[in-house]
Amino acid sequence: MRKEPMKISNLLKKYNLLVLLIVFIVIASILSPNFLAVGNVLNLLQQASIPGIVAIGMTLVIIISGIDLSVGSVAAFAGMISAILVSKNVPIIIAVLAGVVLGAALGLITGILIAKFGLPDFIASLAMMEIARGAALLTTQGVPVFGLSSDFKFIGGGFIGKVSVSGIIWIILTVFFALLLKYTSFGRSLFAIGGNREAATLSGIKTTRNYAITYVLCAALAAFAGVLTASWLAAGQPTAGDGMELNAIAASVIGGASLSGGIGSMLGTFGGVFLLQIITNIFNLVGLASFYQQIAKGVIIIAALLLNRAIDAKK
Amino acid sequence: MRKEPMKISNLLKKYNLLVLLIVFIVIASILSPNFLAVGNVLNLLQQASIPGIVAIGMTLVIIISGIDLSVGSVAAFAGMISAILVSKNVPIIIAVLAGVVLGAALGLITGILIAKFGLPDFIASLAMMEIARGAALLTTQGVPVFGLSSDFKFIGGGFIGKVSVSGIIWIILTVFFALLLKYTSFGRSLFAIGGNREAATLSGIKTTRNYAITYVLCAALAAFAGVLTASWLAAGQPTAGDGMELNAIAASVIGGASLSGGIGSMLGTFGGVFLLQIITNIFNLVGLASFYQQIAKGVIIIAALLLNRAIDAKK
Amino acid sequence: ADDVMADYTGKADYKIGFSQCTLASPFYVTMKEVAEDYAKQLGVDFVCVSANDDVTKQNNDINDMISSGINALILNPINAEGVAPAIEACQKADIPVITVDRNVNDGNTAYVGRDNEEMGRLVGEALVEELGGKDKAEGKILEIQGTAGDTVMMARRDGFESAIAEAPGLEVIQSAYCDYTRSKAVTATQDLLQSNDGIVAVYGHNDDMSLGAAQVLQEKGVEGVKVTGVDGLMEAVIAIKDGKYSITTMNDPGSLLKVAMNTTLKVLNGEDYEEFVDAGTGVIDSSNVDDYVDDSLAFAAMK
Amino acid sequence: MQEHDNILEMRKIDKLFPGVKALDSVDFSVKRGEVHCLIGANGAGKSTLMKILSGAYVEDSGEIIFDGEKLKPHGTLERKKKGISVIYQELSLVNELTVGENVYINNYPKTKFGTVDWKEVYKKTQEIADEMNMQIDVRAKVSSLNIGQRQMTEIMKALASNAKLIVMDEPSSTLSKREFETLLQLIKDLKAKGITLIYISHHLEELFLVGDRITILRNGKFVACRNASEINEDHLVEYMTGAKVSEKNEYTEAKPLNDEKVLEVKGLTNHKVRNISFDLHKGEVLGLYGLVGAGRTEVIRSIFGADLYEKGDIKLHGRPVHFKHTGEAIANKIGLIPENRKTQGLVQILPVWENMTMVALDKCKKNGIINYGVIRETCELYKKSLNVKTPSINTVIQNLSGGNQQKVIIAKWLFRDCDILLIDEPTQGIDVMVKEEIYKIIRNLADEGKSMIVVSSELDELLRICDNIIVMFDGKEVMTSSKENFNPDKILSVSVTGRNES
Ligand SMILES: Nc1ncnc2c1ncn2[C@@H]1O[C@H](COP(=O)(O)OP(=O)(O)OP(=O)(O)O)[C@@H](O)[C@H]1O
Ligand SMILES: Nc1ncnc2c1ncn2[C@@H]1O[C@H](COP(=O)(O)OP(=O)(O)OP(=O)(O)O)[C@@H](O)[C@H]1O
Ligand SMILES: O[C@@H]1[C@@H](O)[C@H](O)OC[C@H]1O
Ligand SMILES: [Mg+2]
Ligand SMILES: [Mg+2]
Repeated sequence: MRKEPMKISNLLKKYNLLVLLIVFIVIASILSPNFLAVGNVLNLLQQASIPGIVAIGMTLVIIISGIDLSVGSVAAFAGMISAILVSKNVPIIIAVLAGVVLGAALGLITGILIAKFGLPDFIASLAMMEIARGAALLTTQGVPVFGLSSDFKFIGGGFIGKVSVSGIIWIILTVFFALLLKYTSFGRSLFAIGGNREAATLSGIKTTRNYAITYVLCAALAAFAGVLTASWLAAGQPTAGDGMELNAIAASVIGGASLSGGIGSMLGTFGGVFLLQIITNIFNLVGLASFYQQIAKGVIIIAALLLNRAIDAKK
Repeated sequence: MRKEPMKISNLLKKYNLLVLLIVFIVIASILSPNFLAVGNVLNLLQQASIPGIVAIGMTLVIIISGIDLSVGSVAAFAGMISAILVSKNVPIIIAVLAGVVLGAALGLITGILIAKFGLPDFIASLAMMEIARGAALLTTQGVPVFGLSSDFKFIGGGFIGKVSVSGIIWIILTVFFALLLKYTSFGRSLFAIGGNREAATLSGIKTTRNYAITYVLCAALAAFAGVLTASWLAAGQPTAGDGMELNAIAASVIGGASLSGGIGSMLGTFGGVFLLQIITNIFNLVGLASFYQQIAKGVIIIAALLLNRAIDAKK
Repeated sequence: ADDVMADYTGKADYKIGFSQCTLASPFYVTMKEVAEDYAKQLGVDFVCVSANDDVTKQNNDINDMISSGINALILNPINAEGVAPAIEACQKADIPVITVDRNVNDGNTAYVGRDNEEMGRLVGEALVEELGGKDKAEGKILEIQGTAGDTVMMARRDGFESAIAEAPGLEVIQSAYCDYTRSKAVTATQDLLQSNDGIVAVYGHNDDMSLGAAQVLQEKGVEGVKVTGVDGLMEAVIAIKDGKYSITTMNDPGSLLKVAMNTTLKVLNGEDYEEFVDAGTGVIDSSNVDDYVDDSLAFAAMK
Repeated sequence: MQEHDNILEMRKIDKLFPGVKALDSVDFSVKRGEVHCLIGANGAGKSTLMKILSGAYVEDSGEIIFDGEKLKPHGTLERKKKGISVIYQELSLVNELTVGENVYINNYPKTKFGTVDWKEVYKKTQEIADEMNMQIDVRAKVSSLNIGQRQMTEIMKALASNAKLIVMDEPSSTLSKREFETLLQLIKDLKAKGITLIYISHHLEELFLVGDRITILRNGKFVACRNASEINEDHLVEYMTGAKVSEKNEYTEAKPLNDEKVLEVKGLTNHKVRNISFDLHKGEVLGLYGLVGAGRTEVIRSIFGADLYEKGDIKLHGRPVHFKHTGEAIANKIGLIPENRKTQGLVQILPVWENMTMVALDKCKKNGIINYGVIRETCELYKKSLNVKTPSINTVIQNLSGGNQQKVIIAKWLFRDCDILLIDEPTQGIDVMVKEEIYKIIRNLADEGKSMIVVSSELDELLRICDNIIVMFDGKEVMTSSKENFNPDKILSVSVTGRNES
């Protein structure tokens, strides 16, 4: 009687991705003996961390059945602001916060335009993408900011032992948001909003507010990722983050999120980000030429989703 | 009793965009006396024609409640193939057809993945975007194809009198697809599929087939636009068409299409494309610096949609 | 090269348009900024539009600028043929086109640029020396590539590889295309270090990417790898001074634009002008780095 | 001879869904020209059988003979062409398209160039409408129609495709009495045209008005087929449940109302209703009756804070309130069970437990975070006490039958423990047995001192459970009647005419 099919079905869902991941890892380690080297795995963790943090926010947005195309340029803008502040010797913590708060503010604007004024997610965030990119370039007329203090490098480019700090941050944020989704009313409300916004409203959920907050979270996480990028590269790059949004959306969907809303998980997204990163990594390891990389990436994304469906159908 | 509320409401819908367009044209001509010069208007028609042709296909896809991110790279790939064939002295008509057929074939793959295998539109077309871009670059290892015969220039870069051939083609295609949507069973079925796919299936409409055909049409139009680009520039450019998809989606939505499907019009999209083109044109005419252009473009898109809603609410 | 650098003094009352291929790199941004300042100084009307690496947009931009009544166009084309229609339109409108940085195949009045193959070769030769000369040098060199199909990339690659070919002990490993951007170079370097032993040097098609590679090497605690690049980016020059970077070649974008403006005004005024100006280059390494350090600049200035 | 009399024979039909045997060797036959009723409890398999008939689902085994011809398992289009037309429970119209267009969807009259002949589309639609005496604007978008008009559109669609057999799956569940009368007339007209009909409904009394024969399904199995004239409601219920009906449910006794006013509404006016005033007492069940469109939903939505209102004073326990958001109403122990289960009441893709706890998640917390142990206990409790039929509380709610979905919604608000419940159409599409259970729940709540406003288009239901009934017409309150004076005929006529002359 005390069966818990919910948990089992969750496991199965995760298991799809797990199958995929294992298939990939096996192929990768056959193709390149270096793949499973500790150094490379830590490498992967570090590389995946920044897109991973963006994907956390994107998953939240996808759960409420939204989409946010502005993450890449918000990241760039926030990274620029932090870098400029650091270069002006503002205390690092304040510089970092300033970037994140700026991102949150932009997210609030996008969120309000969508949740309150009813603009389509796609277009409102597309417009914000243009605005934030223009603003990022404008801060320094397009010139990167470099020569940042080495203290600033710690969060984005530092290591604790051999493990990258940003990788650790990514894991912590994943766990945090997984718990938030599972154990708080706010978290549960996102699934209700994404599943049926009207029903959620009639259940007393502050849908407009929570919808906007989700955009704030997404943009703040993107901004934080942008700050980490600036820290990692020891330079603020106004053109950073191009194409980040598509990567984050793909990772969420590969991780099981549904673009029609109401479905998505942090663990799945974590796996999705890893999977995408493995693809590039393994191509680089085996020395596949660039053009083939793009083709292969497309093919693999399709294959992954088809495999996913095939496994689903088996159940 | 013989009231015709449908037609009136249609007029009103068009009228929204008309209001917007008029507002823009007035502002533009105040800002720059050159704006309404015949030369500039013809210029605009020519500039808008290629994104306009892409937007026609995108509107079809949006009507069935899909989305196609691959148009830009399909355009580039098709353009490359046509250019290569022209450079090898293949007859022009065959070279053009080859590009379009190639595009159609890619569209068929995307369409089948979505309609038959149920992959999400966003991700399937994203994967195709990667594949087609990689393929476009691969054809010549990324090097543009130059030195095309001047005959080839006619369709994309030629003029009849002072009017650009591609502009004329755009207008013809717009009218053709407007009629297709209004007067054929296939056209009507797209609205049914986008509005309520289940109802459409239950009414005996071949939803899977028509869904896939729509992707074929969209990709073929994108490919044709890519061929026109190659013709216009007298060169195949493997990196052409970057960002084309977002522009086309924005134009469709500004033109009244709904990303949730079932709504969209060729005339609206025509206006939407024009509006977006005017924005860049007028900025260039008045010499607004590049970074501000992006910001202003974002702000204007938002303003346009808000204005649109405000007019709607008034009704 | 002194007169190349001299500021133009002729009177001017013109509107000059500058169509820049992109602003996505400090190199291009510096071109724009120098041009704007210099135009102000000269009192000419000046507009710069970026095509964001989109050939279609570049053509449209130029057509729009023609509509807005420019007298001359300075053009940094995305590639040699892609702007042919716009150049034709300029010719019809009697607007002289002065290409800068990159050239077009046809239809321009003058070209102000540099020899990118030479830059690559200079780096290659200097690197071979650093590694002990043609006969002794051995090991793998990681070549971090710019943008696919780009003429600048190909020239820098060919020049460099022709110099390296002289030293039989050296082997070049090419990275995936990193589009001249640092973050992509970092990831590529990380991955390539995993699968390759015996790397003795890195050559990037620009300094921005090489700096990214240098950072990875430092993080991984790999020592003794020579890092080289192209552009004379000040960040790289300072790194040379600090002993973290080995070689770069100059590619001062500011001087390019000043010369291009000068040439443009000469054309407009009907004065004599050179149809091809090579703005020159030169190696910076630890031996001469002190002459070039100036952190008020983004790029080392030609001396 | 006998054989040829049957226009349709379905033999030994099996259909298995993951975990559910929806149809188990079902036999079903329909005579040419009759109106054949198909009944059974929620989840008995009625809709599934009809979807197999239309080709929307493919049977696992069994055969279908229509008009003397054995049908191959093929798609909806071919069956339509053969003359089978199904009007689904969830109507399948495209909202953004016009009536005419929906009628001729995929079947357009064409010009000689092969293009859609729009003039003809509307002309022919109008002809059908006129022939059937339907008042409908053939050029109106479906999204602007009410439920009755939508149903008419579906019927026209069937007629346009020259249907020989039309299936109506619960056409009456969302119709008001008056709209039902229209439907009844339509069915007679259709029958007169020689069209065979299959009619599904949970309103047993209707079956005797429309039907010639009745087939009963239970748990996916065929139970019986009887002439309507030879059978009564009690028999039907017996067939449906498999048990003898204990006793006919009686109206509850009128009882004096508690003096305590929990809710006072004065002059409520919004976009739809004008000047509505009433008091709700502790332990009272107040009914709102009227035609569909009278504005009843708008009254309770405004009270609940789901819609804005322009004017009016609302007092809760004597204290003025004006809720701007549903959350405020809920915080004040008011709940609302909306009229549309699917689109308003539930989040279809979420599991039973999540829907059940959606308004009272705070009660499932320990130390500020959600405790899944509490959730499980609570949900199991309600599952048992309300007799919710679901494999597990983790089952996704869209897999439950309508009646069980409705019980989950009720559980959701019971768990919230509201003082005042606003209930909109509590038994739409729900079988007779579950209906009784729901009535019992409502009466028990009233006995516990909870107050309720019940909106319903079924007068019988209000007469049974309410202490007072307000009749609305066109946004206005036209009559109030208390239990001791309930007069069904009077209420009905007032609701139709809007005049209360006495
Ligand atoms: N698509 C489906 N997937 C899984 N189970 C289904 C599906 N459709 C129906 N069922 C199940 O099959 C059984 C029969 O359902 P059906 O809809 O035919 O019942 P019904 O008699 O029409 O009930 P109601 O009176 O509530 O409409 C139910 O248990 C239902 O949950
Ligand atoms: N979602 C909808 N789409 C189209 N028409 C609708 C919709 N909801 C309600 N209507 C129609 O609008 C009118 C007003 O219905 P409304 O629900 O406001 O009134 P009501 O008195 O509460 O009726 P009900 O008996 O349904 O509770 C009705 O004709 C109804 O059919
Ligand atoms: O620095 C690079 C520059 O030298 C070259 O011309 O193009 C790409 C730039 O980023
Ligand atoms: Mg049913
Ligand atoms: Mg209602």
